[in-house]
Amino acid sequence: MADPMRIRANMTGDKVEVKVLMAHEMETGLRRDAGGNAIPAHFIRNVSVTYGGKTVLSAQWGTSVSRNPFLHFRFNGGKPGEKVMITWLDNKGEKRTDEAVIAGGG
Amino acid sequence: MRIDRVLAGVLAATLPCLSPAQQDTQKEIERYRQMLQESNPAELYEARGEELWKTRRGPRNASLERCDLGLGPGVVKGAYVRLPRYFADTGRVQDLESRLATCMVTLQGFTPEEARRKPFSGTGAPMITTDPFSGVGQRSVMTDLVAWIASESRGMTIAPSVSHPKERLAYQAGERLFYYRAGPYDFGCVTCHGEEGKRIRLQNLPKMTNAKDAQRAFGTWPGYRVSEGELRSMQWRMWECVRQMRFPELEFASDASIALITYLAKQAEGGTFDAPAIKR
Amino acid sequence: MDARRREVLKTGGGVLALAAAAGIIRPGEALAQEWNKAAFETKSVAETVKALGGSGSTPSSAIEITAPDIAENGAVVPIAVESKLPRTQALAILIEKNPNTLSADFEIPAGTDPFVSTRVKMGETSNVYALVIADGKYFHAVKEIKVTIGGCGG
Amino acid sequence: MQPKMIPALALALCGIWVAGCATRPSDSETERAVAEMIKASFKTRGQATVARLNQDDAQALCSKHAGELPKDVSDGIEKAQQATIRYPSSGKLTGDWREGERIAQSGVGKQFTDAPTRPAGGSCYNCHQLSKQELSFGTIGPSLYQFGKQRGASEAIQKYTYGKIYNSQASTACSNMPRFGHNGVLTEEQITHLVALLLDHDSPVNK
Repeated sequence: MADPMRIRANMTGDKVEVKVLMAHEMETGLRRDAGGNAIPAHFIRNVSVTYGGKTVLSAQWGTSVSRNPFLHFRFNGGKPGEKVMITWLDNKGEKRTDEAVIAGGG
Repeated sequence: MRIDRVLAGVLAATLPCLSPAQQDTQKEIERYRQMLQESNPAELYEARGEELWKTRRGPRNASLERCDLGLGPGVVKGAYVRLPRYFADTGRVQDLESRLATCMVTLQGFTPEEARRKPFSGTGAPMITTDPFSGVGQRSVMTDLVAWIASESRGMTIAPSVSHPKERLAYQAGERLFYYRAGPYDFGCVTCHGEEGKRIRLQNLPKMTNAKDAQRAFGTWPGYRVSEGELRSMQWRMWECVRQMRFPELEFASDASIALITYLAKQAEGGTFDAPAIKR
Repeated sequence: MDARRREVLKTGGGVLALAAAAGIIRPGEALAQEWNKAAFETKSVAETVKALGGSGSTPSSAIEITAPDIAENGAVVPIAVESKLPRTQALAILIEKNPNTLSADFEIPAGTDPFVSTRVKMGETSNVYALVIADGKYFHAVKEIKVTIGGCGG
Repeated sequence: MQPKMIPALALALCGIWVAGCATRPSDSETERAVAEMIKASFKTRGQATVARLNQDDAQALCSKHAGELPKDVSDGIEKAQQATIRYPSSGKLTGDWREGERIAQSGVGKQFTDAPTRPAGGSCYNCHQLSKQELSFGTIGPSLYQFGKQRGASEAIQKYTYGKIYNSQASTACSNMPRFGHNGVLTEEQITHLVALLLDHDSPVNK
């Protein structure tokens, strides 16, 4: 099973600042192993972030997003103590959903 | 943008020593390294390692929570910066990785071979996918544990133990090995790490006999290497340097590897530990 | 993941991608699993713009790309894109010389800042494009990022 | 380590290990431990055999005198290494700079992860600046930019350059630079291409 994401969601002013790290190979499909065999592509294709049941970001990715992907964005209207939920889905159908509580900012 | 750069080049040309192109390159590489600091995937490994420490594994279905890393059974906080050290139960000087292998044997019931089978995680670099211990995308329990245990010494002072005669012997042997030149390229550790302010390509090389350099180097391993998309341990660092020195393979947790690490830890004494870091 | 969704994905590629390519739909919550296969297989900036539903794009100084001029390693190149264009709906990162041009495509719903920061792989020195869809129109900014050779035994 | 630092360091260590100075391992004890480690801690893998750890005279002397090379030892090494240089039987010392640039860029060769059949590179950019275009160069060795422009390409210079690449220690005992020809890393022909890269008027090194 896929590993949990590391999510940081913090209020900065009236915005929620979200930083997330995902554990994923992001294998391009273009590399070969030591035996010369192609290593099959394995990568996250979809990411969606929801808050209060509403999508605040959705992304489609190709194979050139770096291994163990990092994503940083901001949205308005979030409140400390509420949850941000993030889901990724890869090309092999593996899926992972994690959530984080929004921390109050200074 | 081109024109700006040319202009900047003309201005920089009035400065001595470094050519403008060199100055720009160094400055931008520094900026790149700064940008990487924003987020370090080592966290993902640390989280797994913390779980694995508590996970019952092996023939004895036991966790590592009673493992003695030198500060008493189960003490993880601050353990990394006091290693390598002499352990009476094994009669050996051990670094973190060889010690974890010991605990996997004594507590979890693995054979010594099993405990050392896959010390490094699968590599993102096709160049070295031939590593027999791992394959692409494979994980290493050892590496994950190392990530977490090292992170539990973050901010602490590097203070390896050097009071036992065997610790001193390891230090002195490590120093000799550091200067040992051999192989088809005549390399030794000292070839790349004996002078101040040098680089391979654009990668800065620490001079290991210079305390500040050694502190920075030792204090930032283990590290997440973006070039390979993997977390790398100090044992791996030794293994990989030795491979590039064109030597035969340095065995994981071998006495030579531990002697070298002991030497480096002692050179870095007094530095602040800040790992797992993120690196090229 | 369950078999039903896998089935949806398998068949979904074509129709949804076509619809998206034609600019008929923009994926919202209901279509969160859509993946525009055609766009991710493009080999040039012009093709990518087309596959994302545009007929071309206009350079804009209201788009800012924050990235290093020189990357020490191509496996991880930090790139942030910010759009100051009103009604920004989507941001995409394109790497001209990669085997496939399109790297990532972000939908920006109302209420979300038109800003994303991520890390991409670059096979070699290349122009990087930030493509922005704002108020239904296509704009871009471009920046060259040099990728350097590193290491010792390579 | 600098030569003068060794006694100072020993004193410093004694200072730290106050109680322990008497029980510090002796040199011979350390030597035995190192010999044991060289034997037990490495294993043959692919082309990188354990035999590679056996030092030749130059390697042994350079390891022993690291940082404090006495003049007689240095002279002895240079004389012995000079005698190893073999110039190409064809008499042609310079080849194609384009090939040379490719060889200079490549850092592969002789690692246990390299295919033994694949020719080794010269790793030149790892340590030297050569052309102006390549920003990613090392600084362990001196910049060789405009090497030929400054020296010309007379036969004497060609011979010197070839010899330097073939066996760097013929002129600088214990140089950090591998003895590419002597140790069989690069072929005669590869070395002539590198000579061309350094000396050819059209080479990017001399632009």
